[in-house]
Amino acid sequence: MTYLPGLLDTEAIRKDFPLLDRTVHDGKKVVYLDSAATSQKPRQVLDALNEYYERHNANVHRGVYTIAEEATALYEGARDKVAAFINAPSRDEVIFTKNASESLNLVANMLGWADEPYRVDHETEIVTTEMEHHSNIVPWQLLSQRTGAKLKWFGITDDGRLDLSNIDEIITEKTKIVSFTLVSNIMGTHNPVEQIVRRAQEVGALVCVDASQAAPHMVLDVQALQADFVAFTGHKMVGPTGIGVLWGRQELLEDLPPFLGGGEMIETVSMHSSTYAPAPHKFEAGTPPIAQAVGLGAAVDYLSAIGMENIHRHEQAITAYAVKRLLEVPDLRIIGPASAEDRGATISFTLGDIHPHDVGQVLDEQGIAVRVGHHCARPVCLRYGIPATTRASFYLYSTPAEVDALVDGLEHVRNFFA
Amino acid sequence: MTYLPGLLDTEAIRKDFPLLDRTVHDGKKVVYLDSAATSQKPRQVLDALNEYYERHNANVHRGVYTIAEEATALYEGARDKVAAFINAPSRDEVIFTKNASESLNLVANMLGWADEPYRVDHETEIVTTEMEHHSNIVPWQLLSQRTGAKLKWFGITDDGRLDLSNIDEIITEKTKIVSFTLVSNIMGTHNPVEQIVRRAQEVGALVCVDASQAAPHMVLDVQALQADFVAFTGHKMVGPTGIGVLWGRQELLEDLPPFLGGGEMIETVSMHSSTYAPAPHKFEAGTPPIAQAVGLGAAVDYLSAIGMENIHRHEQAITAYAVKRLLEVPDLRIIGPASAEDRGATISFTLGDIHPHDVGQVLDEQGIAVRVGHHCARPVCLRYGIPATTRASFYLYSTPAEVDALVDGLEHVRNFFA
Amino acid sequence: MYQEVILDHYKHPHGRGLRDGDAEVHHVNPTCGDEITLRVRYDGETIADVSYEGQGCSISQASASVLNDLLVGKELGEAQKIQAAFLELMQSKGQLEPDDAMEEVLEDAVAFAGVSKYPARVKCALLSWMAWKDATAQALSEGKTA
Amino acid sequence: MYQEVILDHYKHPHGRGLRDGDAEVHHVNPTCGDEITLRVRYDGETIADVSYEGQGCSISQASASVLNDLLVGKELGEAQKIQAAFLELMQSKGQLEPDDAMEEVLEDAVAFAGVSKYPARVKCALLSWMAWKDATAQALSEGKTA
Ligand SMILES: Cc1ncc(COP(=O)(O)O)c(C=O)c1O
Ligand SMILES: Cc1ncc(COP(=O)(O)O)c(C=O)c1O
Repeated sequence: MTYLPGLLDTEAIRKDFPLLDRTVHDGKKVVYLDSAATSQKPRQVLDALNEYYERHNANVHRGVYTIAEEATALYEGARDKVAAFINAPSRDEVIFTKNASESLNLVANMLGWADEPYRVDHETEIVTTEMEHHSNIVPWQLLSQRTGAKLKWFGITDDGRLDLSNIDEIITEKTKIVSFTLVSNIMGTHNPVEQIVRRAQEVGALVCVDASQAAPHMVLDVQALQADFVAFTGHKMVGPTGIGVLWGRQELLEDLPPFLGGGEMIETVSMHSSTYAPAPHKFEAGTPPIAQAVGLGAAVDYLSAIGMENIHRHEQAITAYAVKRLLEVPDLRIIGPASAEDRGATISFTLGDIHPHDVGQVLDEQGIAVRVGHHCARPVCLRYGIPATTRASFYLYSTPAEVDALVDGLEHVRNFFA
Repeated sequence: MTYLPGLLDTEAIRKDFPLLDRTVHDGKKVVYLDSAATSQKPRQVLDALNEYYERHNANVHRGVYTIAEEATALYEGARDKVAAFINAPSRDEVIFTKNASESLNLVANMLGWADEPYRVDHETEIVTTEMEHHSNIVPWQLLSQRTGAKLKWFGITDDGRLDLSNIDEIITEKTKIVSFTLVSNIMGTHNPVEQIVRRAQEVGALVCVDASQAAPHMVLDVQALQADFVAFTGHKMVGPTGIGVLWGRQELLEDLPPFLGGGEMIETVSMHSSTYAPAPHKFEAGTPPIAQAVGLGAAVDYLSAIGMENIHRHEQAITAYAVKRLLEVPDLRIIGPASAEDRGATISFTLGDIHPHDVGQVLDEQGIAVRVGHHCARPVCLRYGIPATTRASFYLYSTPAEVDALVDGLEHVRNFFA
Repeated sequence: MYQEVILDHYKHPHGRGLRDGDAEVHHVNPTCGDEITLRVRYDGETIADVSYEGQGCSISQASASVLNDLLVGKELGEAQKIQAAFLELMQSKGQLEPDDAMEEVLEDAVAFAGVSKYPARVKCALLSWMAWKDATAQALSEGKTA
Repeated sequence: MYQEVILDHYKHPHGRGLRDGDAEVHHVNPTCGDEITLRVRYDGETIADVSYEGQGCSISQASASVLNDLLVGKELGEAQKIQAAFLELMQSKGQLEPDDAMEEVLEDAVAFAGVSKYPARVKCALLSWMAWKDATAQALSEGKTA
């Protein structure tokens, strides 16, 4: 077995993840290299879900009976855990949504319906980047169409970094909001938050950080980021599907209008008018994803017990090894940073002119699960003039042996289509 | 044991629901009478969730590897099950949301951003009723505020029915949308769909039916309803939290604009513009609640195996018995229909001038879980000049013995505060 | 949680009814619909009256009655100490065992210790206290007290 | 799923390139970014040419090549039957065992039977066929065929 400094005890960790024992195609053990799409779930998270449903299931916030009090305590307790995980100044700044996409749409809609000074309208500008997941592009396109605000974006350099050379022209006095990803979901690039935040603050623009690919993999400290909003999603960080988070600065959440209306988000309702509960409840209409929040709380506990710094170190080791080994494969071209510096454990590549679909399919026959396509970041593919990439992404349970399996698999793909 | 014709074999059914074995307050068996807030979950649904996470967990729609194909088949298979459950003409008319509240907000927002002939603007009117859950009031208030459309509503009669005497003045040529609940979540009232739909069709208004309290309890046939949209929520129908449904007529879903933007809902994205996938995907931005949809599929299987007609009959029997027994309690006043006709298994009441909070608390001490408050239907409380009610709601696992426990418990409450 | 003292205050509330005041507030507990309208009257630094009307459960009603008992006639500073002590007790999640010192300050209000175990009811107990705090701030800002 | 026949068509596509046509369409498979531009030319009821250009996986490329083989020279009605048969095969989820009758109609295209087991790839195989159908409808509506 390949020894790399910084690796976690994956043998122990993998025992927590039932799916990693799956076999496909007549007994081939799954090599799961698609954690950037969604992570696998440890037993501890599934236990928390079952425990919730079997013993404490009730609707939250409105019951005086024991089980309802328990359910409320579990749900709100999950909020405390998430707040601590991201070092939020206040638990009331943590809003539960269904996924990161809803979180980002929530920000866009709040700003569209806001009063001054936050209001996005036809005299203002919105800034994003060419490196974004569609979920951080389309909400802003919709907002731009609906308000007349101009949408601008940063381009990407040849080696997969944000091109900030024209930052002063892109972010101007007209900019109301700058929304960008902390870590690219297609190239793994880590983006320079500080420089963008500094410029945004200079012109008085708000900053929204899409941390969907960061929260699972590194220490996420919303205070250190100095952003105004931070969005991420539970299913990529060993949590359940159906739960996302939006963190927002308290005074903004107080000032901004609600988005979805309904039960739970109100203070008082009459047919003529309604008033709204304070944040975070103002932004949580209807019965929330209760079990999923509880599951996310358990996920955060799981990650914290291992330690986000240790997870990050593990992934850095794996990434360095994977970059090195992949570059040994003839005709393989990495799309994005071709080193292990300032990047996450997500590596996209092309393999000669073999279409990624074919690469993925032939790898699957060997039990290797990678993702192929545009990875919901089609502008990146357009930028590099390619239809799609093959993407391998690693997580705390990934091993050097799995990197080796991938490299062997790619050799087989090349022979197959030669 | 009280024998009532039409009862289900609750002894067998209750074995499927682990929570019903819970005890509280030093060994008191829980008498769960809050299914209108959320239902308990059978083992079969929890098994489906675990099976999904342990063996088939992957992101959907985008993977060519085996597990991703399995996850997609499970997720889309759940859509087939739900479509069959509500007799939808096409599976593509079933949109998964996070809860009924999102479903209703989705309708309101589609209409707010629509082109003619659907567009809601300051020259048009929106109709709802005084009997709605806040989730079917606030979205329309927000739409009205944001577009200038006038919000109108049907009142309620003294005995808890919709007052349709002025239907021709309420629903007019200006009406674009009529949104009302099929079954009241506070009074249990079944509303006369046909009459409302007929009038709406006369003036060319769309009809949205909030079936959150209907789908769990009776045969729901969207074609028979003749509505344009039908919303409901998974957690009230033995499904998981974090999943809701919006059914909409295909041609409407084709014509209407998207709401949330992001991954999954697009056809193609460039920085300059995007096109959208056909429904239902157009309305499902981001990673959907995959496991929760699978769980809802299992819930629908569970309910269908027992039979919605049988469940309805069971609840009718329980309701008739409960109404009769409750009316024996001195000073008890039922808010809503005081008979078992045209009503569901949800009964609200006041008990002299003992505040519902106190009623609920003292019942809880006996293990009896009822809900107290305005049940997210504050206009109903205002209508009857009461601050709150105590609400007992029954489901397929409820027994006559639990009705008896409630009645005994209420006697104890009366003595306690006498 | 239903101590005899609480039930007594509920059944026979002290100082209920609206009388003249320097400031009036209306507070609502959105989860349950409990409402209170409360007025404070100051005589210099001294609380001359706290009058109130409202609807709500035994806990919120009894708590308003106890508040009237405890605060009327007190100096503002002392009243604030009592309010802080009550708040601390209610936020204790049942972990605070009232001792003699606390009983000295809170008198009948120590009976609410048990309520602190029930998060949904804590708001009921605090409703009138929050209203009092708010009304006092209002009276202060309008310069009604010294 | 990668039958020798499929790989052959992929490596040596038949009729690739854009030539004159009566109608042109551009289709995209949004899940994977496969694209095809396809033209049809009719000579009365007869398909005189199907020319195409595009990028995509072996399945979508081979499928376009097979389509060119099968449809060029056929009468419209017959071509539609072939298209329907291919569609049925692709939607069979691996349940349809190609028999002689089917092989008669679909020739090389029966090699795609295995692809029908992979829902994500079915769209790849159908991309050119859907484009052909669309282009034909367009040509028809413009009265280019008899
Ligand atoms: C009639 C009715 N409509 C809508 C809702 C909202 O459902 P959810 O809270 O799941 O969004 C509920 C229940 O809470 C309800 O009873
Ligand atoms: C960078 C980034 N942003 C946003 C999202 C959207 O997350 P979700 O699909 O959970 O809404 C994803 C993942 O899909 C992502 O990788």
